[in-house]
Amino acid sequence: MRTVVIAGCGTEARTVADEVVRQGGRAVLLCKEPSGIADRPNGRMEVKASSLIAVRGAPGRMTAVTEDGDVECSSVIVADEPASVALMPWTTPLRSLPEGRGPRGTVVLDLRGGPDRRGRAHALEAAIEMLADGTKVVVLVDEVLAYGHDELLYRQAQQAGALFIRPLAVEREGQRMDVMDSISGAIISIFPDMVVSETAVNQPCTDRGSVSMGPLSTYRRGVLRLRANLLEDELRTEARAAAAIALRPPAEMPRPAMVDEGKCSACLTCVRICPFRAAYMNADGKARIDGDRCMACGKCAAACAGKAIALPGSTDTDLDARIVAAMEGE
Amino acid sequence: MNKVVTLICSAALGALELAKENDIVITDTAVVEVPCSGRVDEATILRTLRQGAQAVLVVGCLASNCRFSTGNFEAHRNVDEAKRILEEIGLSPSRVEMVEVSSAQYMKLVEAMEMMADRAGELGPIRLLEGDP
Amino acid sequence: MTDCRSNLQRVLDSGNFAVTAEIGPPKSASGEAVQRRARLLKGHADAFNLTDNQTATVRLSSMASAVLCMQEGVEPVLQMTCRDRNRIALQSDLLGAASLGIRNILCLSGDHPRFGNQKGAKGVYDLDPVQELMVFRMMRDEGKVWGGDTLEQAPQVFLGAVANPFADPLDLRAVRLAKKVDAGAEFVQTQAVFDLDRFERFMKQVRERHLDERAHILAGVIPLRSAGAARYMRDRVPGMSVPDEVVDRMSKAADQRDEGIEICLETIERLRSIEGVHGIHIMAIGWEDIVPEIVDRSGLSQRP
Amino acid sequence: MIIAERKGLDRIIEMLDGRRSILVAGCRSCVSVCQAGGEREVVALAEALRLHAASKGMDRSIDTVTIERQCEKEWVMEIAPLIEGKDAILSMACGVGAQIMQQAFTDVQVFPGLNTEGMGAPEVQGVYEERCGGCGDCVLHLTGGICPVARCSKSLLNGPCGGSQDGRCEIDPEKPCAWDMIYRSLVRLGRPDLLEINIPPKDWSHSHHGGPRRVVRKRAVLSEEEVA
Repeated sequence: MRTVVIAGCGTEARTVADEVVRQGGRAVLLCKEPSGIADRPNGRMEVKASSLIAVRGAPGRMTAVTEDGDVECSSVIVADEPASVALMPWTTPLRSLPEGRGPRGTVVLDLRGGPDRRGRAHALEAAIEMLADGTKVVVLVDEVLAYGHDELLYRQAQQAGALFIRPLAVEREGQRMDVMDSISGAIISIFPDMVVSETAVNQPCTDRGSVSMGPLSTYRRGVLRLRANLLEDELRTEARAAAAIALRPPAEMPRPAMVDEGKCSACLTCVRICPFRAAYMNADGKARIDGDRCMACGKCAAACAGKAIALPGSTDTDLDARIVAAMEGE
Repeated sequence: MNKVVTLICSAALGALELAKENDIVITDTAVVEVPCSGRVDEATILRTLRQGAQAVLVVGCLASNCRFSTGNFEAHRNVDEAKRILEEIGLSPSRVEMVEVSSAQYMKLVEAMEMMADRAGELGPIRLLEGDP
Repeated sequence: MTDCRSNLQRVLDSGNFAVTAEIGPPKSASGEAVQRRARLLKGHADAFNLTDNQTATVRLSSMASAVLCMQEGVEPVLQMTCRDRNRIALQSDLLGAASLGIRNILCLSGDHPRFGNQKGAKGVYDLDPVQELMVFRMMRDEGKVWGGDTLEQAPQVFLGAVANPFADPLDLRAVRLAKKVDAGAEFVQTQAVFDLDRFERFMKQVRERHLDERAHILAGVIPLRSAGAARYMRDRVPGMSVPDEVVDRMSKAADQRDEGIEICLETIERLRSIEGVHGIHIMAIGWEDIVPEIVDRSGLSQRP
Repeated sequence: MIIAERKGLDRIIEMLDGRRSILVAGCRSCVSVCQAGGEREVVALAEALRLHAASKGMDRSIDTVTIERQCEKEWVMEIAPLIEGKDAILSMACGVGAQIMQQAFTDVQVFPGLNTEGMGAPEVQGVYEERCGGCGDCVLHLTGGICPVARCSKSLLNGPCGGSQDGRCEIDPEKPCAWDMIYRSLVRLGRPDLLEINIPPKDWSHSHHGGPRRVVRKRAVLSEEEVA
């Protein structure tokens, strides 16, 4: 029987925990205030009053590191409220922006560092509606990445009176927000009644996981993510899908890329380009590839400035041999 | 001896199987599988030409749904680099090309292979020192 | 000591509204063109700038042109950029200029070699214009070269600087002018004024720092010959601010040349009313023969 | 780090004209990081040269090596056995490495494969920008941590000049105006007063203008006895 660790206390976590049990797995629910959740009599569901710190290992043989001890499991589902460590603690997540009826007074829409195109369009449409209601709207942007439909939105928002600022720095003092405009260097003080921001950084994975890496997927193989505040029926289907994927037997493991530390110049290229965040710098400042995350695509082997990374089975010599053989073959 | 080498990523290989199922015969092009098109760097392309290939085709997945999400961008940059190098040493950059297919677009792949075969025919072999025909 | 002040200094210090203009030395070994223009413009301005390899393009040197002007009885303003000479050459050329009777010296950084016909040249930039003023003032007031060696005779010069109120960041422009005045600038010629609102904002900051009491500020003007010239200046000349209204007026005008002069005269009229502006500097490089008409029609032809 | 850029291959081929046996020597230090002369570049260049030689029917052998740090005699001497029989060494290190290589192997001509562009840092991966002018008398404390010598096209110490517009340098809209950045940085650091002081003429004798520099770190210099 496979064990799935589920992090979170909300209805999402409990729904997916039940689903895991229903589909024949064993669920370990990590939840700080386990009020009202009884352990299942047949021991198939256990509740631990602690929270998830880290995950190790590859699908099928993972370890969920929690505040009080490790839990061996075959996969992990993260179902707690998305860690919306917002820029300002009291910001309102973009998703829950009130439709049209913003507060009277001033709203700051902080779109720096994300959201993705969809989120940006949603924010601008809300801004236009709020402006129509007489709310004053200030939009903070990194750069105006707009083309086609979005461009119209930006112009509409501007014509409706939104003030766009590309801030160099934003400081907060109590109710006052000082924004230094990057063009003129002037400091603009705003007293917002609401600050709306979206911390969903431009993830290649859509909310429902990456289209190529499978639904509910995250960067970490074997770790799935269930979105928060879903509607009733949406939650049921997502929970069912999450449990099914979590309980599926793990695919065979690709052989990860290997780093020759003697050749590594610590130039960080591999760390930057790895789509799976598998490359990182170890304590002695040399690159290392995390075997659990590496999907063996070989990008780092090609890009490494010092040719320090080799992908077993696809090294330069392997490729040469295959090329020569293929050319002489057919 | 095959005139064209096709370095094809494992996902796009499906398109090749589909072509074979539709009994399309692929002539005088050698197919080499790589884990992802992003694995192909400029040196590999140049070495392939030096092994006697007259043209090299790199096949990657469609831009948005590469199984490894950004492999084909790396491949594009490396193919462009190889083309620049060929130009600088006086050889025709059109000997190297990249194409993106989904595993369903077998016709697009076959056409690309035929195009490269034509180019190989036109450009002829690179006058090679060892075993130059 | 004879009154060794320059005519420009005399005009400015006596509170008159000064007029200076510019003569662009030719790309030629013959000084004839400079002398012809000097004869043409004599009496129409208090002093004439001789540009120093403008836009980093090789031309007859500013020093030689200055001497040629003096031979025609016309007072020059010698321009000395930091681009082409290190501090040894700058100080030695100052002594040379003073020995030849040149009094007005304009310190400026000089256009970067990339703009001119010597793009591969190594710009010197040993000093920057503020430092150039510090060095020249020390030579005049303390009779010493930079570093302390004494001169037998100190050069008697009237030191000038340039200012561009239309470059960014705006708040830094008055600060930088203050630095130049602290370093010894006695007169200042600004970039050409088309955007009067921005110029007035600049002058407000200048007055707040009382710079207009410590240095004479001459506002620059350029008569536009055509709408094309206006567009070129707006779009291609860095640090130049030409409002769209000016470009529109020029393109709609029946006779663009007259409209250009008209705009120039209106600008001069407004500039004369701005507190702290002690004169105008007419930059009509390549159209020098229009200067007399502009000076006359703006009522400034009676030079003191 | 030191930033460098590979010369055009046509230039390299021209330089190596007539040479039969070439060693391409890379460096694992700065030029690896700025993707100019690391092992990947060395391998790609060697392949390009071999392909070129093959296409021209030239009888030429090209070997490769990548040295830990080409500006260190001991590391360079490690490859002495590879120099045997070579009539050219193409150094893919910065100008320093190429010179140490020539100093170590005086009878084989060393050719520079890279153009060194100064001391700088990546703006983003693949884009390297000059940051330090090596003037030997640092003024960063006066300019909010932005070097006017290296990053202002006219190295003004009392900038900006009249050509700065929208934070851009007059000579190239791609280049930010150093003094515009200095102004912002000093405002952010709460030191706009530094913009008001006149920085006097700089003593350039500490820079290259005072002659090639020689830094002596006394604590590290071994005495005769120790070396003998």
